[in-house]
Amino acid sequence: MSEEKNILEVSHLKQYFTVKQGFKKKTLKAVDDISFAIKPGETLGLVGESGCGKTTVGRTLLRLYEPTAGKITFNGEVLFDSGEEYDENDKLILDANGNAQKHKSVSKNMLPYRKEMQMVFQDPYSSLDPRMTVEDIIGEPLDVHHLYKSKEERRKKILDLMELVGLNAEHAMRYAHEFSGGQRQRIGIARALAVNPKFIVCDEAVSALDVSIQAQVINMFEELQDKLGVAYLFIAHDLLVVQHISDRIAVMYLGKMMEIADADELNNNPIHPYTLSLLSAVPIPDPETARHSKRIVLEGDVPSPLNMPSGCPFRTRCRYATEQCAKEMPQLKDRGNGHFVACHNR
Amino acid sequence: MEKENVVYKKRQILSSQVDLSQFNKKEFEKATDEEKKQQDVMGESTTFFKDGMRRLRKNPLAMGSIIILIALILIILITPHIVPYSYSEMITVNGVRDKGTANLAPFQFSPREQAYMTQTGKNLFPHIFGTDSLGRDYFIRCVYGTRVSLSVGIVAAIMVLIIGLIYGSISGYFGGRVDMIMMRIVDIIYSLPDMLLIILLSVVFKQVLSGYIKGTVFESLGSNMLAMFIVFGLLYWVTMARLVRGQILQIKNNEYVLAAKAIGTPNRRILLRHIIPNCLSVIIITTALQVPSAIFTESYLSFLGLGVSAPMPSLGSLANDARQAMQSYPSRLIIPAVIIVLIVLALNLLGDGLRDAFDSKLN
Amino acid sequence: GCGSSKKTSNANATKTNSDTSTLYINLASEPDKLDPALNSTADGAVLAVNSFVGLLTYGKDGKLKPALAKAMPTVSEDGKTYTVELKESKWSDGTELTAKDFVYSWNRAVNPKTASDYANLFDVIARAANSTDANPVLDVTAEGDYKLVIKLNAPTPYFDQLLAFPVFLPVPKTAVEKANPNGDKPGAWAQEAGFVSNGAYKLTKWKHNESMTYEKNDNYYDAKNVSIKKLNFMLSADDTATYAAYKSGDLDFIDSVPNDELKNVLKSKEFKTVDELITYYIGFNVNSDLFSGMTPEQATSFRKGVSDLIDRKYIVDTVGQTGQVPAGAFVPKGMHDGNGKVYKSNYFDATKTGSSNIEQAKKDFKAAGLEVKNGKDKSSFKVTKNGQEITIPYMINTATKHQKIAECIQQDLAVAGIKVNIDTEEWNVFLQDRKDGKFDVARESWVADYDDPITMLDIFSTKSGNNDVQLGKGNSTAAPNWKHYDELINKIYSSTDNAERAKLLHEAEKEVMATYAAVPIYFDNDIYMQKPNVTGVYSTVFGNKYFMYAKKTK
Amino acid sequence: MSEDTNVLLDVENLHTSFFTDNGEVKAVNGISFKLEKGKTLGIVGESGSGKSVTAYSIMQILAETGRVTEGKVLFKGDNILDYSESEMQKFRGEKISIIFQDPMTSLNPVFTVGYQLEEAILLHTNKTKAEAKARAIEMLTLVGVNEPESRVKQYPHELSGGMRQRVMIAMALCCEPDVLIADEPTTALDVTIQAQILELMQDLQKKLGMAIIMVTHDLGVIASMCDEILVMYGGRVCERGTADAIFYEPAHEYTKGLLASIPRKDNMNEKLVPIGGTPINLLNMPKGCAFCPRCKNAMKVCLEKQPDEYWVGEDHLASCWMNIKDLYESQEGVH
Amino acid sequence: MSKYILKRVILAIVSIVIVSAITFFAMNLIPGGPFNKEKAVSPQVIEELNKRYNLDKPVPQQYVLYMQNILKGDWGVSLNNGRPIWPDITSRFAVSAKLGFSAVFIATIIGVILGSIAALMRNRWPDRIIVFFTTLGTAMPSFVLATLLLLVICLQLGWIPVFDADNPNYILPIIALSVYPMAYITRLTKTSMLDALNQDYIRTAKAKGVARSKLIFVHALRNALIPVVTYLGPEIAYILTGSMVVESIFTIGGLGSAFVTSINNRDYTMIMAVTIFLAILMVVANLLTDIAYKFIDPRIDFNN
Ligand SMILES: Nc1ncnc2c1ncn2[C@@H]1O[C@H](COP(=O)(O)OP(=O)(O)OP(=O)(O)O)[C@@H](O)[C@H]1O
Ligand SMILES: Nc1ncnc2c1ncn2[C@@H]1O[C@H](COP(=O)(O)OP(=O)(O)OP(=O)(O)O)[C@@H](O)[C@H]1O
Ligand SMILES: [Mg+2]
Ligand SMILES: [Mg+2]
Repeated sequence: MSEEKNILEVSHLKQYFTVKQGFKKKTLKAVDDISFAIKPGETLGLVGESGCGKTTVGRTLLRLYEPTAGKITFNGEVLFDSGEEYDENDKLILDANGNAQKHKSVSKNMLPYRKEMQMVFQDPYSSLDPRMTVEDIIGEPLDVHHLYKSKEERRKKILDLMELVGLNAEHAMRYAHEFSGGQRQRIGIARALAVNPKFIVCDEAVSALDVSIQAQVINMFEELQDKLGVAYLFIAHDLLVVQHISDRIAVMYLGKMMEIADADELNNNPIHPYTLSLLSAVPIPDPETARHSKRIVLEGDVPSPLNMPSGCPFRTRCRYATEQCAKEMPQLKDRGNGHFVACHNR
Repeated sequence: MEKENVVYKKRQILSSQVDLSQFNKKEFEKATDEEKKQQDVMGESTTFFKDGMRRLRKNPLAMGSIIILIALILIILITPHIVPYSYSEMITVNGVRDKGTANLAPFQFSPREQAYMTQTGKNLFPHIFGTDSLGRDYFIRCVYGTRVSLSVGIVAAIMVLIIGLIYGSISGYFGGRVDMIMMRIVDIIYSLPDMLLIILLSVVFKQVLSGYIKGTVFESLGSNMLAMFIVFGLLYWVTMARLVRGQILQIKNNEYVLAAKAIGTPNRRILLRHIIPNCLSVIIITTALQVPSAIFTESYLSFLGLGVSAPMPSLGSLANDARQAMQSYPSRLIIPAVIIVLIVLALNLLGDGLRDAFDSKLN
Repeated sequence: GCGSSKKTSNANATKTNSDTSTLYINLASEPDKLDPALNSTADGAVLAVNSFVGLLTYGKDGKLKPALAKAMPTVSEDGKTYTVELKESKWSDGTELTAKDFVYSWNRAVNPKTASDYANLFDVIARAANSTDANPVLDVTAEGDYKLVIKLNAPTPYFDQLLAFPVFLPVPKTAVEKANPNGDKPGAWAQEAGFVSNGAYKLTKWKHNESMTYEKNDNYYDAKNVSIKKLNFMLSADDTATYAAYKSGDLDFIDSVPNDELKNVLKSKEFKTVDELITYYIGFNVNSDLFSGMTPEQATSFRKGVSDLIDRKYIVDTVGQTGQVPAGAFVPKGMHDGNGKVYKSNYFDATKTGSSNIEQAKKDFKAAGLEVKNGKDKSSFKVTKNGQEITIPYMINTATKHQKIAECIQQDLAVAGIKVNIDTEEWNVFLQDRKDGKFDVARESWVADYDDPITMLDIFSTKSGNNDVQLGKGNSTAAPNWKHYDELINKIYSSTDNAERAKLLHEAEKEVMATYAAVPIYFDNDIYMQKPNVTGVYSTVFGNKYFMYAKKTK
Repeated sequence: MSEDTNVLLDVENLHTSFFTDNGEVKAVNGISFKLEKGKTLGIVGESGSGKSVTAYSIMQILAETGRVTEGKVLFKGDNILDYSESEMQKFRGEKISIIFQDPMTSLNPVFTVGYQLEEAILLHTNKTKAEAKARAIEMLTLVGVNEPESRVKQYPHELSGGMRQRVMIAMALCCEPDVLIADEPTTALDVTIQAQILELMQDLQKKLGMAIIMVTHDLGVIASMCDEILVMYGGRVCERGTADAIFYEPAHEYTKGLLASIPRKDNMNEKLVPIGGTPINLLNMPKGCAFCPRCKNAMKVCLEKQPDEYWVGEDHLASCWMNIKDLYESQEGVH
Repeated sequence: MSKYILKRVILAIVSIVIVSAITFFAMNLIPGGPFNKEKAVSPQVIEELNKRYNLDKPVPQQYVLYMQNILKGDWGVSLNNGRPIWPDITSRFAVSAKLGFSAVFIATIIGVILGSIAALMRNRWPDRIIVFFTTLGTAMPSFVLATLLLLVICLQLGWIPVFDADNPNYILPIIALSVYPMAYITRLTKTSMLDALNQDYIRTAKAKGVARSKLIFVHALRNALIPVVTYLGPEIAYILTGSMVVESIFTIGGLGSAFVTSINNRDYTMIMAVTIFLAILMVVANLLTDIAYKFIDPRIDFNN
């Protein structure tokens, strides 16, 4: 990767949940050892099967979930480090007893960083307080971080933000439940933008929007990026949107990172079998093409994160799967041009 | 080429449907931005408070309740200046204490009073609610009783609200070990025999408090009154705390709470701005229900020696005293009971009204 | 008009129940102890006299009569030896009851291990030679099975009365000892239904806090005269409920009526009042700060001034309502003086105190060294102490009656500009504070144990546990010197001449009254209501009701 | 389209308003469409344009303040607006079922996913509990939920957004309704699953002759699925027609704007062209065309008169004055 | 879960020990004593009794002795009437529990139903009537209600005898006990039901074709139950241990009156026993409530 300093670096991030099934407790590896980095002003698209841990990655980055392990560096500062050490082959270094060798762990108070790192939630319905007016929802980050001097300034800022996301000033006194899904998502976006963050996790921020608003919002994101150098982790299902907005795209499958590449590179030269099938399934907004497109159908069992297959999690549905895939999870390897793929066979 | 074709076809289809003579050229001129803007009519913007008040005003029950409460407050403030009797005074006629005035029915005069009126031609002020067994005017006793009970009910309810709310919020929100320990303290307070503690406190307060309150408003109400509030503060907030905590355990799982955390909202603010408003309805109802229970707890505390001191009445103690006279003088029970019901009904309906008015979700 | 007045008189007639073999009664709630030696409550005493019988008992006329004794005891010349011949009688389990049972029962009652509250009533009986403090033995001997000889320390005019007193009732030795092998559960034998007794009734069922059923004891010595087969007690202290039960016909007999209902039942034929030997009074703590800076005489004048202002008639008429007598002395009206006469004393006209007594009060307050200013009109004035308003804290326990009386007194003293703060205390705290002298003024009442003034006057002796007003205790300069009084009381106890003794009693009462530390308010009486179809229940001046000779018709 | 027994659902001039404290919110203002057996109707449109409200009006599950003020909803000829509450109960879920837009709040948090699925099955079939459970598991498998046996025991909050949405879809499909209203069924799904689900719907459609109303923002889905497309704006239909007609010959300014703002493979590195302005205020509908305040080409007539629906091609209707202007100008040229 | 319960049980024991300690010291601190009578008892007698019941030892030592005895299962005897405590408490509890369970049961069922109806018919007349009567129910103290019932039903109408030693009738005390909780539950149910009815999942259920009654009593109710359950926990403990007022008016030998009289009499052993008994009930009730939370709303997590 280039010399430029990354705004966000994530290495060996793990997020495990304990879930109860009857009386048994099980560990659910929602995010399992993923690493990536984002440069200032860059957009990293994150796509993957639903339930593969994208939201969890986003939330763990912001420490809304306390990470199980790994290291998160933001703007050069280590926000969290569980202390495990890895060798140059990204293998966990174990001590004589087979335990992970650890250095001092770090866990910083997040409050000061909340102003820099923001999130737009996947679910516009439940992420807005039903008892607050839009003005107060958007005003909250301003209040919390003391970003205005007078009431008028606060109101002006709020109205500016609302305009920015395409809401009417008259909406300011309404409650979230009075809005349509798309409108609600815009409120959520306005809230995230209020603090002028340097980095935003957009968790399916445009999924619920109609295309024209989606276009507005995407434009808005891009403009902000140009103007303020905001970096995004852009989680979405709509690959066209992701491809449009992202500089690089990461593909996840069952908590693991499968492929990362420049957007164009990934589009033109997808390597991982999962990426291939993903790209082939993109619905094309053109009746003619749609009629002729053929998607790669994935066969086989969809594994559950509770019962992860050994080795590569995708192998159960993979055409190219070999014995090796069952033994060992392939490492993310550079295939040139910053194109990283984790696959033994392609 | 194809495009031309499509356009042509479209025109053909259209022309069969449209009578173009209805239109003139002007109509197809481009509209200015100005004109377009005019079309976009904005709704008026209000504030949360104004909006709520407007809805409240539209609620006849809530407004009725406000009127009743205001009327009650006016009565208890004004009538002591009009009625010539005092709450502790056993009625005297012409300077002589009149035994005949005991147990009079509403608007009845004792024989001696009647004789006095015919003799002097002066009219005595009527005993609107009659008199009690010691020959005291019951109306004025009820007025004072209402003063005491209303203030006890409301102050105690507010105290319980504040303490219970803070305690319950902290416990429910932070959860885990904090909750575990805080709720065990609640268990303990629940299980302690309150009567025993109240007796202990009354003994302690009598010694400690009496020195401090000399010359303050509490003197006429008795050190007991202050002590009583302390008792509320110490013992009676637990139900509220548990209810609030139960609600918060549920509400804190909402995604908007996570969203607030992501913004960097401090815990205190999350509690105040997000969680508590979302359990407001339960809080309002419980607070409104707290008022009657405070009124009755007061009479129970008076009985144990911690309420207002006699002869100052409270509605609870009036009702309590009237219980044994229930068979012969039912009005003595009915009147304070009706006043309590009025207060409670008004507060509850007002609570409901407030909740409806300020609870966006219901509108 | 005519019709409506008839209606009201009908409304007063209550329903009766038709079960003529059972009497349904309410006295009070759950009794604590049914062992006659351990009982210390008035209601317990009623249960005791109906289920146990002693040497003597009271008749319908209120006079003592022989019960297990063949005749009234014979008293020796010096008045110190009593000899009683016993009838043959049986315990309810059929075993013989002999004079030895009395010797056992009395020695047991007086034994500290038994911890009987009334053990001190045996103080008049001489101790035997082998008596020790830890194991007292009374000089009471059984001569054969049916003769009892009792030796007293000094002539005791009221000793016959004691022989009818619950603590002198016999208890069944075998049962008592069986239930109490370790000596730490003296009352265990009589804690549940089914214990052995010798009175008219035996307890057959006891649902705690609900009801008690007594059934006729066929071994009762006078069983042939007992016609009611069963006594059914409702154990409720809630007079609204018991009054309702009475009105609905579920009860035949109640001994309390809600205070506010009294006015309506007074005229009823079913309503009865009985004289009792009870003085309701106000106790001034003679060591109170109220009297700081005063001489004993001034303090007395102050208390007298207060007494002057209390309208006793008003209290009796509006609170008491059942014909209580305003008290102008401490010894209750109708008490006998131990010399065959009724004890009579009066220190002021108790019907005239209150607002008509203002001038006297002013005089007394002035004599107390207080400033007295005239008020707006003749009916009021203002008393101050060193220019400061006087505030009297008045301590009562939580009960409607006491509160009402307190409120009356509050009004009475308001005439003099004296503020009365009513301090309501929980019963047990109240008792303790009163005993410890942690009060200024408190309500008091004293019930005679037996018909002799010494039971009233003894409480003011310095060593008495009931000297709540603290006469002779403490070292306040405003308190009167009390040595002489103690000597007087000792003299009364050892007096051998009943006429002399009566004089000494008057002297003692005068000394008490002169202090105005115990300001009598009224002499109380006892009330009960009884259905018209019930006859033959009678009550003594001590409040004991005898149900065994009751008759009930349809 | 003539009297046709194949018509399952016929919505005529539907008006729905919400009576709020602020006034009447006219969410739907005269929508008509017919839906035939086995066909798919796509509804696209501005967010807030009344798509969901239209669906709720058909199902009669409007919020307390909402009411259908005018129009009919005929199901196989019966006006279901006249149905009693109990008739409606039978109807819902069995004849028409709906997939809600928001899977998080649309599932009851306190019941297991399995319970909620089984409930729907038990309501409308006479299956036993065990059969219902088996059916629920089968449905979950069909919608691509892994380990359905253990998923049925889980609570909604334990599932990812996409899983919840698939549960919703399974719930709507489990009783094999005549009409399926899918209100943005795949927003939370990745494209592979989305494709799988859409295929599933199409299979069922073929098998059962189910008709589908597909409400979505995803024009890609619309393009590949729908026989007819409705474009909505401000509670009205502004254009309707086949996918080809809408995509290749859009005849309403809003539709044109919409198509221009789609990200495509070919405009990857260009800026998207969104429609300017803000959505309209339903409390105060403009007198004329609802879109005109935001329309680049708005004319004087647009301000005054609401355009009628005109045929602009075979199977293609639009209500836009621009078409008339075009005609007028071409005729003027002739005159 | 089982670990959680274990933790709670341990803490419960700690709570009970704390409660017992506070009570023990508090009751020894307040003036008065078990042998305090209006007519003073001679000092010898008091000394004897104090010795018999260990009251002559320092209070902390008394407490330790008391707790040791409890651990041995010895609850001692009443200082007031000498009867053994444990059989007395259990027989009284049997009575109180019979009344209490019935009252809680009735109150909960009726309260929940009325509350749901009120929520559903918001601002229509059934709602208004329910609100009015439940407010009346909360504004009517139990002593007034119980007395009224006694006077009207027993005395005026004569339906039930006021006093019947052999077959006491428990209907009226149950009514008297249940009115207040019923009113409270009604109000709580109504409000939280209103919240629940506005949720999207209700719409989902409706769209499934779920019948209105099931919609309310299954889908909405379960979500609305948290406040009701919260309220019920301690309330059950309280009602099961009786109510002094109702017991004294209806002449019932339950735990409530035992508690009050034991305090009045400073019957130390009885005070302690009833307190510990109540504390156990309370702790158990609250534990059950918390477990019920988890059952009602699986999102609730106590371990975070
Ligand atoms: N709080 C939680 N407790 C237990 N498991 C969880 C929790 N949150 C998420 N999971 C599990 O973690 C996995 C990843 O969930 P996540 O929400 O991150 O997926 P996602 O990629 O965002 O999916 P989608 O695209 O559907 O939103 C899922 O299997 C989910 O069930
Ligand atoms: N309960 C309600 N009260 C008042 N207005 C409402 C209510 N529900 C919906 N609306 C309004 O009705 C209009 C149409 O909403 P609807 O949900 O149908 O939009 P939509 O087309 O589904 O949008 P989206 O694509 O964003 O879901 C919106 O403007 C919304 O504000
Ligand atoms: Mg997600
Ligand atoms: Mg919608």
